[in-house]
Amino acid sequence: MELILFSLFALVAIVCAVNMVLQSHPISSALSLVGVMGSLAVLYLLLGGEFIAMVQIIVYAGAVMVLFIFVIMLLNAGSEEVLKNRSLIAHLIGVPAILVLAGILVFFVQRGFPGMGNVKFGDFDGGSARAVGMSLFTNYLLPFEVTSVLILIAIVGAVVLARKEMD
Amino acid sequence: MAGNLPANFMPTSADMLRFLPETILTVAGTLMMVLDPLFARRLPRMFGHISIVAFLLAIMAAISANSVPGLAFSNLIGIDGFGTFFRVLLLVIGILSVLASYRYLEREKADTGEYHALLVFSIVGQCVMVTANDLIMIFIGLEISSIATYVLAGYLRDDKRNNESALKYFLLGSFATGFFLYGVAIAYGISGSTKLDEIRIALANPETSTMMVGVATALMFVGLAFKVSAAPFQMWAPDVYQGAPAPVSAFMATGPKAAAFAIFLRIFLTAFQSNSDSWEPLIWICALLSMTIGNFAALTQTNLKRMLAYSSIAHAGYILVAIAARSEIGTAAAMFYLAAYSLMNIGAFAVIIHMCGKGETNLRIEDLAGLAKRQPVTAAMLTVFLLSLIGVPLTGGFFGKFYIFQAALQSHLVWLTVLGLLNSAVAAYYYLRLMVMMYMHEPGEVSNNLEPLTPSLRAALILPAIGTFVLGVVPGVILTFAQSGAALVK
Amino acid sequence: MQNLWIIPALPFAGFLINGIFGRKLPKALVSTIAILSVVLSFAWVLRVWLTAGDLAVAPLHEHHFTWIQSGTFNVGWDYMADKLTMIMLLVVTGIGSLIHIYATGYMAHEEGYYRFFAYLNLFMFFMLNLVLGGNFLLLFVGWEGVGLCSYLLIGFYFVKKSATTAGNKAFIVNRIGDFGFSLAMFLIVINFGSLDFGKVFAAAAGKPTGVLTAIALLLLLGAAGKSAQIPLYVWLPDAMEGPTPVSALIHAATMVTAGVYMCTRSAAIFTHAPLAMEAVALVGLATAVFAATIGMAQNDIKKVFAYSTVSQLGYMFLGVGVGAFSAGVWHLVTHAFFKALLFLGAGSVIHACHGEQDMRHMGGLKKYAPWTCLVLACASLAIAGFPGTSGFFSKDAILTAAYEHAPWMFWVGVFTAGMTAFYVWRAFWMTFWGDYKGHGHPHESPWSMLGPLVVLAVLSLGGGFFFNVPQILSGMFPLKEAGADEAMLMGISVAAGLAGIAISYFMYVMRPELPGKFASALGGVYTLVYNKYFVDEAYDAAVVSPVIQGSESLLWKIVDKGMIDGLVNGVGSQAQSMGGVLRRMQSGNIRSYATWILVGSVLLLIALGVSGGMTR
Amino acid sequence: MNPLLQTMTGGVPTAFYLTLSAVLFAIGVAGFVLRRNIITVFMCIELMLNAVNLSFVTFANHHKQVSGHIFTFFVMVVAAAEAAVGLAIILTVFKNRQTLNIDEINTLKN
Amino acid sequence: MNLLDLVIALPAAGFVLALLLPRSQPQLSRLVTLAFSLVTFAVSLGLVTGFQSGMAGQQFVTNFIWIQSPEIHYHVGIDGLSLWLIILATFLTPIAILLSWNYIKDRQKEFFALLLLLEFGLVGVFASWDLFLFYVFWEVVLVPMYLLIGIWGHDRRIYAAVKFFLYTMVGSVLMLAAIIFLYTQAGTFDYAVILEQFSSGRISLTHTQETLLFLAFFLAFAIKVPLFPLHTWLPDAHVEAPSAGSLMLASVMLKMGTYGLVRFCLPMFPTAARENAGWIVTLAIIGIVYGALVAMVQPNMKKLVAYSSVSHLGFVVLGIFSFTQMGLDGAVYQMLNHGISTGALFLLVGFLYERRHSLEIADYGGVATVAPWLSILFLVTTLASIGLPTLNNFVGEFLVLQGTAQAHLSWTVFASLGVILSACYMLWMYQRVFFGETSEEVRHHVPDLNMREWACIVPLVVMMIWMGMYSQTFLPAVSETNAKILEQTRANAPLRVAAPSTSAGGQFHGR
Repeated sequence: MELILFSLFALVAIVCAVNMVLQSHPISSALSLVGVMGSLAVLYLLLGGEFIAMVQIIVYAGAVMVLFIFVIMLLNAGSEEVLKNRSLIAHLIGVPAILVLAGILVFFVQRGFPGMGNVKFGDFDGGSARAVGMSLFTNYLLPFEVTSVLILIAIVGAVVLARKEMD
Repeated sequence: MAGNLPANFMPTSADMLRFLPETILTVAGTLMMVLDPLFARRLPRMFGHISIVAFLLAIMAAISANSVPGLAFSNLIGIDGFGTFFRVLLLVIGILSVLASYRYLEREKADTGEYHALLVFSIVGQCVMVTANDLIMIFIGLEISSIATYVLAGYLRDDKRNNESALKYFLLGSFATGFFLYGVAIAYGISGSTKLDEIRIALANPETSTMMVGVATALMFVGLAFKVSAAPFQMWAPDVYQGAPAPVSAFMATGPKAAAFAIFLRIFLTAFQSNSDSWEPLIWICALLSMTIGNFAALTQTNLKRMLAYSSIAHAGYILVAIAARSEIGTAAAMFYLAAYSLMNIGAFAVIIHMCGKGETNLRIEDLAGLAKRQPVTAAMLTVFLLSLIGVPLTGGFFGKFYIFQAALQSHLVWLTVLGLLNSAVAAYYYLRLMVMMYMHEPGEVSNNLEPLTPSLRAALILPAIGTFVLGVVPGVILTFAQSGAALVK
Repeated sequence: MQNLWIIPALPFAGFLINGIFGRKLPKALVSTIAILSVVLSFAWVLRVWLTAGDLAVAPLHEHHFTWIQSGTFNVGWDYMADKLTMIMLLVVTGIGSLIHIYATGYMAHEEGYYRFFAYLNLFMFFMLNLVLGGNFLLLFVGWEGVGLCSYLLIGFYFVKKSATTAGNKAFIVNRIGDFGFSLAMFLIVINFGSLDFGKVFAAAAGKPTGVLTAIALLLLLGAAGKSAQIPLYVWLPDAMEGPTPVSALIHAATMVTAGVYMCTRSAAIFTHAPLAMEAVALVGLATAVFAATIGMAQNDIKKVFAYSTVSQLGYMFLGVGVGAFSAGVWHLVTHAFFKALLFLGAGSVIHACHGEQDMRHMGGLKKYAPWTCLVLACASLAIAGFPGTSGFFSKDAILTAAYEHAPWMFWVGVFTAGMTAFYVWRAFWMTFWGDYKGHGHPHESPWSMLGPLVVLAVLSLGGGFFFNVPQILSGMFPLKEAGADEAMLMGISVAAGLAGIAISYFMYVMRPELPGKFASALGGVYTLVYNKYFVDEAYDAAVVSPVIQGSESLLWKIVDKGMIDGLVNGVGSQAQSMGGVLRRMQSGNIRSYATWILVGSVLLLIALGVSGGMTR
Repeated sequence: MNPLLQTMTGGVPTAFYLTLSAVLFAIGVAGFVLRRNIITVFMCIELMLNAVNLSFVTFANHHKQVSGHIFTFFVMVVAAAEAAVGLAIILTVFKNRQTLNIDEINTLKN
Repeated sequence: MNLLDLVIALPAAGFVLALLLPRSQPQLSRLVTLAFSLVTFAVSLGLVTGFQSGMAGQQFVTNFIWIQSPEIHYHVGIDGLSLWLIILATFLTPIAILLSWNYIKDRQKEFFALLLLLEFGLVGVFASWDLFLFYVFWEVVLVPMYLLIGIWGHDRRIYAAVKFFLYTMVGSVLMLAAIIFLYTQAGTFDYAVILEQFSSGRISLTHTQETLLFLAFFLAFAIKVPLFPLHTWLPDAHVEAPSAGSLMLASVMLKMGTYGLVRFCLPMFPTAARENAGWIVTLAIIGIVYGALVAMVQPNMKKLVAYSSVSHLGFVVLGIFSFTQMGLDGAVYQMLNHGISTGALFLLVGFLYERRHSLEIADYGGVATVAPWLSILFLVTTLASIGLPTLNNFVGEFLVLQGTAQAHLSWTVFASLGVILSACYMLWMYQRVFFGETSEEVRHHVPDLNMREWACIVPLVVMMIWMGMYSQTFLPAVSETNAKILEQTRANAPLRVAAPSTSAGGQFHGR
């Protein structure tokens, strides 16, 4: 049952991901990325990360991707067929390198953790909103506060860069 | 432990003290944001002053915090000599960058409020990095510093070079961060913790698969090597430094780099010490590559900023030599060298800021021609920095190099030492080209109609120069501190 | 204490005064200072000679200060004087004074009068050092010093390129000789641990012959340089570029005989190195013949006497070589008399003919310059070995010794004697007989010049009687009792001399057209001799130009500029080009940068992951 | 041991999750290197981050710890912040060059 | 703060002071620097009077810790070897300043200040007894000379300056590596201590290590000397440098190399030194002959003198590596001689250049007619440099050759050729410059010496005669030190060989 769910959404995720890379138009890429995120959210659930799953949907698939799509619209970025490729290296060396990367990463993660048990749904509830919130406001108070600086910078930065030229 | 509250989550006053410098800076930054709409027109220089004051306060805070070393905020950060050393260094860098920025911002008519706020914030991030004891803190600090720097790099938003530099830095930076993060994930997977000390213990445990340790090391190495612009991950640096506003380049070449090296040292000498035998050769290679590529590429440069970018790559190589030594003295050497390097680098950039003119039009080496005749002081200062970069005795650069290679030799890295020293001989050539230009050519029109040194820039020149000499003549002052700090990295 | 140091000190003082203030001083004062300094030192020599008791038993020694001291080795500034020294001193100071006097007249109208006398005094100083030196190094000081002065005086007319070139030639050729000399000194120090004459000669007997031979041969090289022996004689003829008094003093009477003096001084070494002795004799003999033949074909009066000097020096070496040191020294002395006279006479002749030196443009001078003619006759008789003249005794002594050593040497010597007589008298006839072929009106020289000539004439005639060197030196070199056939040998040599005179008279007075005929008849041989066997040209082609060419084109242009600098700059350009390669990698394209990062990380992953996998 | 055998006992082998994350990461990298539209490239970065998040959550599950989730949470925050700034940068670039082709942003070079 | 420290400090103080002077009146800077250099010289004479002959160790020692860890001492002191070299430096600096009195037109204050900085470095090099300190001064010397050549030099000055800098740099970085390596072995930079450890066998190096260290030091010194074939920077540097620069460069800086050889290479690495003596001496001899031959065909006076320096310093190296008392004494004495006579040559060439603005021999001729005193002094100098007895060089050359002869007669035979050749090129140049017809330009542009120039040249000529006639003033101190050094070369050698490579040697393996 779990395996089926996993395989299903894993498949979806991979397909969307590949699609996102292959799609020529940014909008479709963005949509497929949303797909990836969605399926990942499900997997998070399977892994017992309810809170994360929610955040994934709301923040990521929701806010962030909307922002992306908004920008794409704003710049009405067309499909990139017209764009000509200027980097041979990326293709000559890049492609094989990527394949090797994928290969060794998969190899490593499979070989690297011998005897890691199975993921059984429900035998880990540490990902509940309560648990997460609890540790966020106790042990991880500092990073939580510090992120506010991060956000602030992000705002300032966006404003500085994107606002219309004054005077 | 999900659910029931841990006993020690309430921040104690000690915790607060240990985090005081960052707090001060954050407050100052926020204050500036508040004041910006009010005073941006009337008192553009005010923000610079505020940040300098903030930095000075932060320095005091950092020093006083060092009097009560220890972990804080449930072991997420730890105050030790090492961290304090870098904190103070970063704050000094901050002050110098601000000094170097005044005139530039005026010239470019850029708004000062956000600029200084971002500068302050990015230093907050770096301070977090250097004091962090937990990969989460490191990651967040890294991102704060990086994002702020991305924005600063593209600060003059109508300048094509700025945009491009920002974009390149941003994309490649995030790309590298991705690798770093994956490495963190795997480290977490192996050890079940993100705390450096716990990771260290877990990795030392013979059960753990050294293969995955290797993978984690490799991935994090990629991220860090990118941040310190070490070969083969150095390619972004020249473009970004060239494109960014000169003061920002000065800052980028020193602040984030120093912080990145700090965590580099921390992570590799604490968390990943168990497999140091396997990564030491890689550092060896990267060090050699960085020195060689940096120096040889710099030989043919005509653009001052670009040349300094390459030289900073080479200097990263020297520091990697110290890391490859994997000893306390090596760490101390790296710390000392970073201090010396930051001073002379900011100084050199300050000269560029002074002479580059509006829109950074005069960046060719030829534009230095005859500077010594028109503005002897400026030329003399630049000479000091160049000699220090070459590594001529009685300058900080020399003693730093000397100390690094001494560490290397004590770890029996004979050939790395010899090659490194030969490299520094090569480097002498392109630094000399600048001196040749300043002293041995007749003034060109650039140096002829050069504006006089503004007080702020004068300070930004003289302070590093003094520092360079102090580090060269009486290195003891910093050295002892660096050594004590190095002892604490565990 | 005899204060020997005063002897060289006086001329040195003269040198300083004239050298520094001379330009301001009036000529009269300059010359008085110069002459006085030399005459006084001559006087001092006499005083020493008279008061010093028996030098053969107790030579004088004076240590003034330590000059060089390194480890156990040290060299003092020591003067020593035994009989040999005294003879040399007398000759040097005596003839020196005469020539100084003569020069006042001869140089009266020259530029740089003061300079001339300063140099002359300096020369005296060094020459006296050479003679007085109590060790090889001090001798070497004088040795090089006189070389310097001869360089300066040959190039006295420094506007003339030929003069300065001749000066350089003299100095450099001498340097080649000194090369040998210094090597000899090194060997001496290695083997004797000292350079003091006393120590060295005392220990000489005990040393292996091989070492002594090597030392002696090297010394011979040095002597050959200084005393113009084959193969290093080439500088002396050119040295005639200098003013005539210089030729007389330096290149006839004193300096060139230094070689002989040095060999005699080192007799102790030579006598234990028979091979070297043989070499000395052969070199001497060869030079004697060789130079004499050249002398017969020269037309420049000074050149004639120059070659005759070379040849006569060969005689002295012959004497030394065959073991008759005292005879050699004797000839040195007498030769000093008559050759100085010959040169000074020649000078007076040249003076008479307004600087003309080519004998073909002279002739018939005996009625214009009778005194000159007379004194030159005396000199020519002496050099021809006319019985009773000084030259007769000394030459005879040498020849006898040569005969005892090896008869064939005697015969060659005699033949040379004949040639000598011939060319000297040839010169005499060509100058004074016949009628004047030069320009202007020849005139007799002033008495300041003639005075010394007369004195020298007396000496060269009678010098042999009251200057019996072998007697004086008997303490050092015991006399051999006269051999049975000495009278016969004497006769032969005299005959040869007379024959030479006769032939020359026949050819140049009775049948003046003969010489031309001979020349054309001999043809090739004549041109060969006339051109001094093309030795200079040969040296030039074989040594000088190759060295200069080689240094210029090969060493400097190719090795230095091409190879070494080329290499250095090559390295530089290589570095630059490597930088260029790196530039091209820096394409500015984000994706290629990303690719490099990717590649790097893949490599790292493999390296670390796999190496990790290996370990566990 | 054999994953299939694990499935018999129920649940999904952790290795599967990790593999998935590895694959997604690789795809993200591939996109970054191969795509030429800046925005797409940026999205690839987001994909990489997501892949990493998956690993974190998986490990959290494996270690039965919350810290993995915390980390993921912060990664998301950072990603959001980066998105804001990144897109702003992209905007300025587009304003100045009217292009989104990453290959045409190469004026800075030797 | 003893006299020696004063001698080191004064030039530095002068340097700073001169820089602070107002740019407006350069004459002032001239006077100040001259005053400082003269005072320095006067003080340095105090070293001579205070120097106790008979004790070979260092004197006027100051030794305190400069940097705690790594422990670096400010340890200065002099012995017979350094004493005279220091005097040479302090003696020539005022002359160099006087020489440039009117010659330097622009940026005078910097020029004269740099001369003082140079003096500071030079004195320091000769006084240092701490390897680190030595290296510091060694590099400090580099900068002012680089600037002197590069700023006030002639047409190809930049090429020459950079070449000079890089050549020296390459050598010295390797030396730095060696110094640091020694530190890792000895745990100190204090030379005295290191030597002590060597002789007591507490440091023991493997054969390879010793050889490599020796070569590292040797290369640095050989480049400075310069030893054939590392000499090509010298002609360029000399030709392009201003006269004062050439003067200091030839007279004092080149001695840094030979000094280093005697001071460091021999005592520390005797075995390696003796083993490598063969090819080093060969190079030295090649240098002697080669330098002389190339000098012979130079059309440019300074180049000629430069190549002659290559030849002369060949003698010095030869003497050093003869490992004999006489050879060593001669070598050291020859350093001083070369300093005086070649210095004088550059001085006089400088005079000529100031008059005729040309260094080409061909542009001269007949100078003797118009400037008799100049030509006489030039002659004396020429004679000194070709080793005429009673002038200084003779004593040195004689001792060197004598010493070498005691080691290997064959070496002497070849080296002595240099003596012949030196006469050739010097006299030939003298003839072409001073003799012959006087051209119009020369007649008009070449007056005789003026008072300032007299003041410059006379001291040097006096020294030539003094050192030639009475070497006892200088040699005893030198000999004592050399005897000690030779002693060390003998003492250390066997110990090293004896040291059990398993126990002690084993733990010092670098990779």
